[in-house]
Amino acid sequence: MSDQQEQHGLLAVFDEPEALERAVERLRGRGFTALDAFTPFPVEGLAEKLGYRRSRVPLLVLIGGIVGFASVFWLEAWSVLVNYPINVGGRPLFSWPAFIIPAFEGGILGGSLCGLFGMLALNRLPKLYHPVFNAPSFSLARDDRFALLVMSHDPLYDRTKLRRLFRDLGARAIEEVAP
Amino acid sequence: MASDIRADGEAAGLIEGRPSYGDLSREIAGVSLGTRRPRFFWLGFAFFFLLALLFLFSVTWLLAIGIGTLGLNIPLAWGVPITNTVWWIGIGHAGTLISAILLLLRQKWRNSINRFAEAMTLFAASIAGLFPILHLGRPWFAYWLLPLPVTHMPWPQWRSPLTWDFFAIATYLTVSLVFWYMGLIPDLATFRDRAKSRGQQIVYGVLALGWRGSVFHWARYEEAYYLVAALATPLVVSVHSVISLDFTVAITPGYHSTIFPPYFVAGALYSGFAMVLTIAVPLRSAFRLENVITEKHLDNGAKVMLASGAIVAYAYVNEAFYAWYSGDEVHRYAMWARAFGPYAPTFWVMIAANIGSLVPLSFGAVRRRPWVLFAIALVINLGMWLERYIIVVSSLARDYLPSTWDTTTPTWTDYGLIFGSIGLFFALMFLLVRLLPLITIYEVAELAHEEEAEAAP
Amino acid sequence: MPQVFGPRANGLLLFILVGLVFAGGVAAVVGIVVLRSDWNRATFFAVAQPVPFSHAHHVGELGLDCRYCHTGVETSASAGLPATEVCMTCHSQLFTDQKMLEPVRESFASGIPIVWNRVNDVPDYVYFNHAVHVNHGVPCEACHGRVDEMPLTWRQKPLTMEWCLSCHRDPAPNLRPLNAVFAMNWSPKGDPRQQGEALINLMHIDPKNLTDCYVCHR
Amino acid sequence: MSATDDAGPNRRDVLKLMGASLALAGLTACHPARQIVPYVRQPEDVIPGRKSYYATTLAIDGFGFGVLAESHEGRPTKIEGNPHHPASLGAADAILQASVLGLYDPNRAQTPTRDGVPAGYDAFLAEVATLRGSLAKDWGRSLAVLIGPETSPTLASQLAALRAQFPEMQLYRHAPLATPEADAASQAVFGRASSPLYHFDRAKVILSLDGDFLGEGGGKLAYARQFADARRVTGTSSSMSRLYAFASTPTLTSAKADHSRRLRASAMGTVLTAIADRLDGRPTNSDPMESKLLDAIAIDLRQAGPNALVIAGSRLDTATQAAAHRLNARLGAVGHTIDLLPPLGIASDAPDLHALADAIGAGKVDALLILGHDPVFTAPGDVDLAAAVKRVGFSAYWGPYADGTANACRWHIPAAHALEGWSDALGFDGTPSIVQPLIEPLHGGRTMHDVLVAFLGELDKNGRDLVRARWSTLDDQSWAQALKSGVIDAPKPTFLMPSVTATNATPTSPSSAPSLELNLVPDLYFRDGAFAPNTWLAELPRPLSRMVWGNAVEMSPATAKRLMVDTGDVVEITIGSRSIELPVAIEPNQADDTLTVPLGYGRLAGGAPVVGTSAYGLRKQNAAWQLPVTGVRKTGARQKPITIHGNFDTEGRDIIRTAALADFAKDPAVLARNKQPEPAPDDRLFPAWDNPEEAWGMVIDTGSCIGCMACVSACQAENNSPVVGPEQVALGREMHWLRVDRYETGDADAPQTHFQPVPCMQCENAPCEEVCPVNATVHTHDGLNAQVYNRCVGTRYCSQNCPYKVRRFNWLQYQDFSEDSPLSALMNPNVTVRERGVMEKCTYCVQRISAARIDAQDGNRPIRDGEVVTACQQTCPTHAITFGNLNDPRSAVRRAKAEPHNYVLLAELNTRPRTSYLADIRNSNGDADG
Repeated sequence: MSDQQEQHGLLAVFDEPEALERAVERLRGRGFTALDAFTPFPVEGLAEKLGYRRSRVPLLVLIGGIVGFASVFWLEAWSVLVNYPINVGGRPLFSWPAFIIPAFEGGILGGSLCGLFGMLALNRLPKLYHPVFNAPSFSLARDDRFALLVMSHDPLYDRTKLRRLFRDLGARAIEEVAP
Repeated sequence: MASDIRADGEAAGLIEGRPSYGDLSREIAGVSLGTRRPRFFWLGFAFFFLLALLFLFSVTWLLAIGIGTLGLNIPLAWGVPITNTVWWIGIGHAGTLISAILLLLRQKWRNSINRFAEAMTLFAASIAGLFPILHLGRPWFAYWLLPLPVTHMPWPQWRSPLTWDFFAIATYLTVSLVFWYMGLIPDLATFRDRAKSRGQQIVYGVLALGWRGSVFHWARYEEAYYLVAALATPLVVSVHSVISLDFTVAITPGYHSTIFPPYFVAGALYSGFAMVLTIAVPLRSAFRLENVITEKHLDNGAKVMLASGAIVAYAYVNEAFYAWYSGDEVHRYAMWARAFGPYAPTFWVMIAANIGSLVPLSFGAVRRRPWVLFAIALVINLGMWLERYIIVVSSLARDYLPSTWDTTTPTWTDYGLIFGSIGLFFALMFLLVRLLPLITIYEVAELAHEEEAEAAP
Repeated sequence: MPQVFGPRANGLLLFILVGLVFAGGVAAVVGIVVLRSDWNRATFFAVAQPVPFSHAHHVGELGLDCRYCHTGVETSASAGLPATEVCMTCHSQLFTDQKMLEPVRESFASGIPIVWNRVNDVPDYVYFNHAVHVNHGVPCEACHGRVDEMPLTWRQKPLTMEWCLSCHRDPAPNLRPLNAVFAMNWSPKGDPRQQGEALINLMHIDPKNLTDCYVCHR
Repeated sequence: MSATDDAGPNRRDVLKLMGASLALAGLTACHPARQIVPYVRQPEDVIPGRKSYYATTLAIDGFGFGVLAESHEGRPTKIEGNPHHPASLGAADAILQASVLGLYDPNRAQTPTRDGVPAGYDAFLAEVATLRGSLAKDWGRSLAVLIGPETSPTLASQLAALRAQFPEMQLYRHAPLATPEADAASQAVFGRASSPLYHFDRAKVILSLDGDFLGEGGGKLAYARQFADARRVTGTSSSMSRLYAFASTPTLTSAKADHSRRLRASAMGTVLTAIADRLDGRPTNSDPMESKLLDAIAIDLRQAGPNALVIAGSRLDTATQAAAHRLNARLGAVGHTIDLLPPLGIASDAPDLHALADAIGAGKVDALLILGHDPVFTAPGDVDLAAAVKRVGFSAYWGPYADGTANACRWHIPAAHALEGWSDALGFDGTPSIVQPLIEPLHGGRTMHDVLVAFLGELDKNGRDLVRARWSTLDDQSWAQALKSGVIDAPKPTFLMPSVTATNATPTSPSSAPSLELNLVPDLYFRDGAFAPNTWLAELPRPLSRMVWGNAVEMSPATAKRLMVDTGDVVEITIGSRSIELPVAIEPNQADDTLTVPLGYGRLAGGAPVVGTSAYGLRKQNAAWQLPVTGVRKTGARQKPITIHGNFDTEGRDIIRTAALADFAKDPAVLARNKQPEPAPDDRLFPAWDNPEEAWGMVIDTGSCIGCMACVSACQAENNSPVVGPEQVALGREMHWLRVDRYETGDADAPQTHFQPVPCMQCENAPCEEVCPVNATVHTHDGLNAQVYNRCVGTRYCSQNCPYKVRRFNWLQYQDFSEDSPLSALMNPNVTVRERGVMEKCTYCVQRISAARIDAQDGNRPIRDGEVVTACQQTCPTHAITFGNLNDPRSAVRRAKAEPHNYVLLAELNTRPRTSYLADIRNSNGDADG
């Protein structure tokens, strides 16, 4: 328990993504839950191994798209039907085929903006300060650093046991992460 | 297609000499962060910067004197500015295609060129967006195209293709920016951790938004990235289609043709990939990135050019055929005048450049010879500009009432705008190379990892 | 050792981002409001004149009819300003020693007209016709306000396109019977809208045609 | 266009200023805080904001045309024809329309000068007073007065009074466009000089040999009306007069002919001989052309008898004109289709410029007064007037511009514009009318009467007194009536009833015709050069050559080929010892071996631009019009003549519809034969907008249109259209809202010329509106295609999408927005002055529609048919334009649209234009073409 105050968790750094994966499988097998892994590039399937569920990003994008399309189309319809009806080239006031194009662009815009900001929000980013940066050997500078973090609030968290375990798994560095 | 690339990935790999982890990012980041900076870099930058100044001067002159300084009249009320818009937008499209569509198609070979292709999109689209505003009679009222709740005006006229353009280009710019920035975040993090000076650390740090490469983040990140790519794909098709509607919706003979949307999109890819190669070939040799931007990349790029170029050629034939098949004497004459009228020389140069280039491109040997490709790419860039010029101008020169027929020629202001915008574009590219990773580090790394994995067993 | 920022950086950045978004929103709203504000349209500011002419005195107290000075209002596009001689019809007898009226006497003697500053003005490309308005029951008050309460004249209404359109789209509530057009502080017996509708039918006004661009712009 | 409220710049202008400062220049039109200036004493007849009309008279070549001048708060802004005046009949031509610009022309001389130095008018008066003293001694023997072609009765009486004071004074007359041949011919045939008066309302068959009665002379407007009325096609049953024309160089008349042939001027006589032979049944010896046509003409003429009319151009040689007179006499036309008036010009028999030069040379002249017309410029090559004038002790010139004559004379007295002073003039038929001022002289100019007053020593008399005195026979009421109606009710000159002498003398056709002959012709608009400084006229396309801002030597393609020159080659034309250099222009309808050069160009007039090259220098005494060419040399220089819409080929498209009357009467469908199918009225993708109120529409009769361009000039005056200058026009940026296209149909050798005025078609499915992104061009409830200048951002997409290309764009700042702009007073206050970067176009004169609607609404009544008259319609001499409400079943335009030969331009596009055309029906003679 006292660990939680003085440290954020224990970090192990591997050279190979495969080594990291093996470590993850082992710890999950042992029943660890408060895990996080850090890789310089996406490693397929690792997230699922860490218990990742499908996110709500697609839903956000869908909503954004619908809202974008609807609002532009509404503006078009309202402006020509209600606000200032004008006979333009003898065309009908409600020329919906023409209105679709700006509305479509609005939909795309809304969708992709929600994509970016939704992703950041769900990732709780931006987060300039994070304890993991405190680990001296944590770095995205090179693409041969694959880190595994066991957070100290994990019920099974035990510094000494973990160190041994990581050493067995062939970690190049094992560090305690200050909060 | 995906599979076979990976298959011969062995022979002419997408990453050659399979470097160990770490080297790649050092190599790529070195271009920006490192001290490797050849002298010609500065020379080149200076040259294009001067051209950019010419652009600034031409624009100032244009705004001061009025649109009358351009080679325009009635009936030829559109000319070089609109031509430039279409041309630049087209160039931009290649970027989005590479980054979005090839991503969805899992085309691994895109990885090492998509970053600067996206940047290319941003710059090209921004420049393209400038011209419609500059060529307004009263540019200071350009904001009237926005739906603003002010006291003195009705709303935009939603039936006008120009309004559509406005929305399409604005959206395209924003989405390209979003997509580009998303792709940049992990690399910015890499830069943050590589940066030596405190200043660089802070700048890149803030821009990286505290990215720490958490596996969970990666998962959501990739979901979002693919979704935006999925949105950008219909967008890129729609943008150039909308641009083509400027012409298609008009009843002017030579404009009024339903094949324009696909024809314009194909043309966009054609010129866009030409521009990609125009940049990629010097770039790889300048910064010795031959093992990242391999001949395989150039070859694939050339293949796309070959395909889209063939479609363009087909569209030329089609256009002429429809004009004849319509039985409409005015449209027939407009097509005839295009080839044998006042702008015939331009037309034939255009044909030679765009269709002629397909012949060498169809030979693998040529496609794998970088500097030959470079030369062909330049020719195609020219040809595609001329194509837009022919469409915009020659159609107007011979329309319905013979008494109104007229011609016009570009003035020095026109040329200032053309070459100035090119200068601006490349000057920006140089700056980008200086400041940001011009190749997606994490993707290349991922690719390298996969290739190793495959080579392992 | 990649930790670049201190723990407080997170909160700070969040604050900045949220702040920017908020500021943008506020700016937009303020813009829309200010645009329609009297400040932007410079109403309610009395304009300096060579002679401090008081409508409050001439109209409010003496009860002069508008048409006594603005002779063209019923027949012409411009209501017209009184010729100096019109002023002198009274002021050759009244207040002949007033310093304030010196410019008028001077103008009458020298034949050099008095140069007044415009109070109510629309851009050159707006073709406003007084006659057609007053002849169709649009009272002076609708656009000029209670001039009978203006010691010095100021602009009462914004005179923006939006404002003009508001009446061209729905004239009914503003219309009066022709005998009340020049009255100040006049209020109809009964519902103004009903009465307006009646007048619209009576005078064959077609509101849906009043928003055509060329009604005001040529 | 932009304006600021007095509360400082509003947001729009701030943004605009930002745009401008970004452009490193404050180009925009921002007024300072606005001020309003009332009258001190309100004039009786002026209501600020309402226009008023005054009847007055303007003169062209000395002939009076009655006009109504529109005035806003005392500013004349527009000229309309005076319906009461026989020479105008409510119409006005391009020159009259443009003359209002002459009033405000900043290049006019602004102060009297003595030896080129500004001097007071009083000094002039003093000098003249002393001069009178010395003149009185020898009864004015040494005083010479040089007048131009004048008809003013007041001037005549003043000259008479002058002669009374100085019995020995010498009076000279110099009319650059005078045609002594015509007088000689009339002398030869009728025994005395006379000027003909035609009656086209009676003529059934007209034969014109280089006679341009539609384009020239004091009667052109009246003749055009008669001619058009006699040829108007209504329904399928109508009779038309028939016009045969032979032209050495194409004219408006030859363009309207049912059969026209190219023929060099020197061969015209042979045609008359051939026809005379046929009429007399004499065996004809040599036919100048296909005899089938000549047979047909002869038969037609015989059948028509007294209703026939033969017109020989007054510039042809005496023998030919005499032959024409005899032919008329022989057919019994004299007194029926042609009457003879005594010459209207003052002192038309006075000695000419050569005599004056000789007199000066002989030292017989000490004092010289020149009344206008810049004789130094118009003098023939064998008279060096400038040098002669300099030898005279006292010389005074009265004229509007500091021109060559002004520089040669000691005194120059700036002339008042016709709208600035009192005078009078005679119409082509001798109808007198009064010239009354609408405005005080802007630059203190004087009328010629004022100047003569000085010489008469009657300084107490002002212009009004003089004119009133001249017409003292009128009582005050009929005087007031004359001022009001613009016509003086005075007995017309009686027609001469001549006895024809020596009927059967055939013309002696010049045996030795030169291989190449040069025709000098007066420019259609500049005339003798009097209107050369007028920039509206300089930029108005000549109907046939389409040329603006300069003249050229016109020749047929064959001749050009023979001379091995092409359009734009500058050639040196030598006549005897004199030569000029001009660019070549190819004219398909020009007679072979004939060069044509228009006069009136190359005049130096104050600061006005010098347009083209003068050909007066080629003239010699008794050789004014047709000159044998000594040589044509290609200089090697190139200078392309600036033309507007110079493509005459319809490319086989359904633009002009034409048919022979006979065929049309049989089956009106002949017009639409093998044309593209037109969409049915209900053939539309979306429902039509219905409007219960007015639906404005226009019908333009291409059959009646004579291509005189008056409508274009009127449109420019009414709608504040700018002049853009030669460079901009050469780039294709002219700003006329209305253009008159020329097309050629028929066989290549003897094509038919057609004129087609093209204003905005006001399409119901307007393509331009659909593509405007900012709602700057939209539809009004009554079907107008409104253009909102202040909303336009200038994408020019509307013009791109306009199949008729009737939209015009302000490429640069063409209008002068400065407060002290000399032309600001000329502007029509009811039409926005357009700014740089704004699209503009024909609006059906929306300001006139609005005015009519407001009047109607004030009267609480509907707008009457004919209450709205567009500027082009009002000025059209032939009533070729009909305008009105299509929803009114009794309206004239509705009837016109119902005509069987009504058609729509580019109907297949389904733009549903409100403007339609009546086909150009020609009364062709089936037997004439072989």
